[in-house]
Amino acid sequence: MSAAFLFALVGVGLFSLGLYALIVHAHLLRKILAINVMGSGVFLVLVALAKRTGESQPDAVPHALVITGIVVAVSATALALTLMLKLTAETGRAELPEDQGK
Amino acid sequence: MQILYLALALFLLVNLGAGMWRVLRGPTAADRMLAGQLFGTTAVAVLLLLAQTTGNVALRDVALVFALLAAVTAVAFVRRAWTEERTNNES
Amino acid sequence: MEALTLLHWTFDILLGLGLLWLGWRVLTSPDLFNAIVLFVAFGLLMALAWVRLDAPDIALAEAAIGAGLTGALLLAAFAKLRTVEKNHDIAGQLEKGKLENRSFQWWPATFLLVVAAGLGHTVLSLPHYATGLSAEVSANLKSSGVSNPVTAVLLNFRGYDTLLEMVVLLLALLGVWSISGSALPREAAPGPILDTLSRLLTPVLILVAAYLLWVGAHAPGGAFQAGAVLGAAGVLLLLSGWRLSSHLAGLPLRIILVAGPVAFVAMAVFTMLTGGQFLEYPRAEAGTLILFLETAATLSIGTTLAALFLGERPKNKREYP
Amino acid sequence: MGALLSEISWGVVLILLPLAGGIACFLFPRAAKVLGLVSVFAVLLSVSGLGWNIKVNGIYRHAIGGWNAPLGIDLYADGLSLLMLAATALVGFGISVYSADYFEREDAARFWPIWLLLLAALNALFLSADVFNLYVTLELMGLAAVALAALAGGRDALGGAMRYLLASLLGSLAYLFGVALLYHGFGSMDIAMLAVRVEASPAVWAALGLMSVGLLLKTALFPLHFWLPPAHASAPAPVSALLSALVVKGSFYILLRLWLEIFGPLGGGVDTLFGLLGTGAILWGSLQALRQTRLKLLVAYSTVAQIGYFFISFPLAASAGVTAWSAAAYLVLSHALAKAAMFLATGNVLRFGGHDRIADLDRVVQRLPLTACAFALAGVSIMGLPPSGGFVGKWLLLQAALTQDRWDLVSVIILGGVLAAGYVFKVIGHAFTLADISHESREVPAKMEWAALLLAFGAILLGFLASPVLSLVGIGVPFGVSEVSP
Amino acid sequence: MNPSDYLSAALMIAGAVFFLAGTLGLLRFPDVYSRLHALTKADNVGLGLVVMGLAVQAESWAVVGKLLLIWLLVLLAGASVAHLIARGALERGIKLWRR
Repeated sequence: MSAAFLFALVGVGLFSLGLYALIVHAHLLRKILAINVMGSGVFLVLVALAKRTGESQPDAVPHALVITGIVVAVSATALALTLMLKLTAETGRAELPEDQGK
Repeated sequence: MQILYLALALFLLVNLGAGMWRVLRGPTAADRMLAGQLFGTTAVAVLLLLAQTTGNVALRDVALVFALLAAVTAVAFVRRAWTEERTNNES
Repeated sequence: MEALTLLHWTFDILLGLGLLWLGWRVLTSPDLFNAIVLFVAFGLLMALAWVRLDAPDIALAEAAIGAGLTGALLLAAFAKLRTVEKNHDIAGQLEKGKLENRSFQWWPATFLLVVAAGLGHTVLSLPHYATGLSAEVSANLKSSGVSNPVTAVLLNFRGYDTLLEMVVLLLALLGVWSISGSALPREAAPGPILDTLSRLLTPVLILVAAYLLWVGAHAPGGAFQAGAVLGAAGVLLLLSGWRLSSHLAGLPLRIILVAGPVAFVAMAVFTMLTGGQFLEYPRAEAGTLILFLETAATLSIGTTLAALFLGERPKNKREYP
Repeated sequence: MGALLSEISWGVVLILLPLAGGIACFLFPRAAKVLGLVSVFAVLLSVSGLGWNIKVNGIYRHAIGGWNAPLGIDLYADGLSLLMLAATALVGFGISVYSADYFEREDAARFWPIWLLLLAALNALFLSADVFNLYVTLELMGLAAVALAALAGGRDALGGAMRYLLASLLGSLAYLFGVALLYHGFGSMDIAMLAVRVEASPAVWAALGLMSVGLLLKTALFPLHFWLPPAHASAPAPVSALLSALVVKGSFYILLRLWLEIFGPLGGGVDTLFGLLGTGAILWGSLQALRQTRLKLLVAYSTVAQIGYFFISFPLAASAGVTAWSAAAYLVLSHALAKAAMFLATGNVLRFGGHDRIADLDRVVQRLPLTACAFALAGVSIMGLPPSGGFVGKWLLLQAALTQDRWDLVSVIILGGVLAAGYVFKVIGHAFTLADISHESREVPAKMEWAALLLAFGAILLGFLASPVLSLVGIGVPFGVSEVSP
Repeated sequence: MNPSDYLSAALMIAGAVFFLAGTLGLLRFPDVYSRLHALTKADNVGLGLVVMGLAVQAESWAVVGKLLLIWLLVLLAGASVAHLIARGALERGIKLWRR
């Protein structure tokens, strides 16, 4: 149970937490936060498991993947936030149309 | 010396946790953002200690970026996300 | 030695638990603003986790993009959200937004507990020792033109991913500009202190960005981290009321925004014409070519991130918007 | 000339061309329309170049950056990818001609750069042989599709786009988690290398589960289709055509490629599950389509139904491998053409009458003959009547089902065809009748009507080109169930 | 443990004590302004002491320079942000605490 697997399990935990919040919460800003937390979870799993190289340096490829992933995540978040703001301007509520009923 | 560095880093991490309580309870938005500022400074200290423990020079660059970015987030809060109405006359 | 490993262990366990607890608080905190501040703190702890996993490159990227820029984006969006909701005069919704989200629903929770357990078991079933591609990376590192393995993978071995990913950034900006109108909110006067702060910090930020760009060849750093720090400089300028002059806001701004992808496409055509494969740098000049690409990438990433923060297309009277 | 043709690396041209075109349209918004049309036409030419290259030299392979598979990323194109690239180029060209007149200056400057970057993402996706690279192309495709879906800017367009974005991001993250498990389990991200190294283990089952859920979410297969109808129905007509005909096929192609190379040989009941979901999609989609009162929603639900047909081929591939997969490939191609024609025809009707309520399609046949004919021909292919490409696809599917005497799937295929006939004729019927309220109409440019008609002709023409297309698809033995293609 | 180790250990422990003081102030003080006051001062001094403690151990003057640069930046940022928050709080009418 080395540090690699500890942080990998934390990553799995974050992924599941984010998925729960994405399903349960109706407010769009919460959903966007949930997706960011899920993304951090997957990245944590990717990098944590890269540390299973014993004493030597960890595997550099997952690190590059995660840097690419972080930039993709920030651009998706920016688009989601703008879409949320425009939807709220149109409907008055920061929720998906069918959620506004309940 | 290694043990001292790591013990202090651990202590500061616990310190962060204590500061977290203010984020949750802070009556005003300013209190919450204040704790965000605490996070920045303490994280810089933890990083510098870790840099010394592991001998990884790059962590000092991370601490440098931390110091700068904490300020940007705080300014973003002050200029944009402070939503309570401005009660007395706006300057 | 026993005490040291014990300390390392407690630090990791505390950090792991802190991450999980903060993640849970971010997602279930009653107040939205509180959730955003907690998310910024979550980003800081994530950066510490990357440091503990010997990933300083990612710690830099997380510190600059995860905690810094995403935090600023969320705070700005939160501000606009409140003003928009206030215009629709639905104070009740604000309260409702606070309360109605804290109900704990059993069905999704149990389902996700099962999913988490399954994934946890799967992760633990993976072999305890695995080197992945680190052997290939170190074997080819010498001929990649840089000595930092992560930059070698990002810019040379998997340079194609980086090209596509810069197009993702450009596309996000195109999407944001096409969705939002171009009505720029009037920025309040910055006041003396903020003015001097931005006057002092912005040059330092730009200097640090250049440093990170340069150091990326042989130590953690590189185009994305430098671009993010440059973006933070842009955000600080925008916050203190600075705006791009209108005659620059047309074609010149767009040229900088596409500088990165265009540099990559030009490099691709150049490498193909000189007989190599797509994006195959000639061995001798690989280092300098990578540095050129990274400079163009840093410029366009920084400008794009700042433009994403602004959210609106800058007004340009003379030319078609 | 032959040397020159085979010397150019067409795969790379196919990726860089739309990318450069998109950037050019962004830089010079006033010339966006001309640049866009030129780029899409050039993409069409380079697809034929690639096709010629593959026909002569066999599988197209290109190691990017000069690094071979495990370290670098490989471009790989066999018959299957060529078919998808050809479908994308053909439908893309038709839609571009249509959009040239559909958008005014303001929207055109927004549409063309995003559309060309979407085209670059689709080409990159069909050419890539690296699992993480597919994640980046998936994300690129998702963001471009969302930006286009939100172009109209109305309340339901934004709602549909937001729901689509959240579903797309969730799908990409689930897919990425699967990539992480595969990489850390077997040490490579190249599909061919994974195919050799993968054996049944918890990591592979979890990766299969996560990647399938992610890709099914993006392909909108039956239980996970909730985001598709509102997003496709509320988008501008050419964008709806893009989403239904091309974007949905991208994630299906990845699932098919992963299934053929990595997950298929593992067995397990997953293929029967896909069959069940496909059946559900056909029945549920068709019934919903029958109930719709608005034309665009009807066509969107028809997409949900037709996607079900693609997944019927999974359970049938157990023993009749090549016929089942060729059927799926053929259905994908003909659906792309037919559905694009249908959505463009719907766009014409919408522009002409200002509404798309099926009940009062006031004498559309007399006043928009070409559009009505396009809709009818596309309907023929969707239903699967003899001369059309849809018929060939369904016929191959029936053949595969009959050889394994899977009578349940045979009945589903035929019932699906009947239901499809139901909703197509419902629309055609109204097109002939005289609606009670007459309303002023707006002139529809001829080019838009011809674009829809030519795409519909393409779907019908496919019915006659069965053997050449299938032989082309067979290059590189993508469906060689027995031996794994290198 | 030669004398320089003792010196840096003492400096760093003092720094940690200041951090502790800063956090206690943050938790205990009644209103924003006093918390701001406690936090900014204590943490910056704490960081200064930790930086000096590490500087004693630093292998080269360049490292000492970098550490000091980091500290100065934190000071600059901390001070101006503290002022901005305080001014903002005043404008929003957050009352000062009176016994």
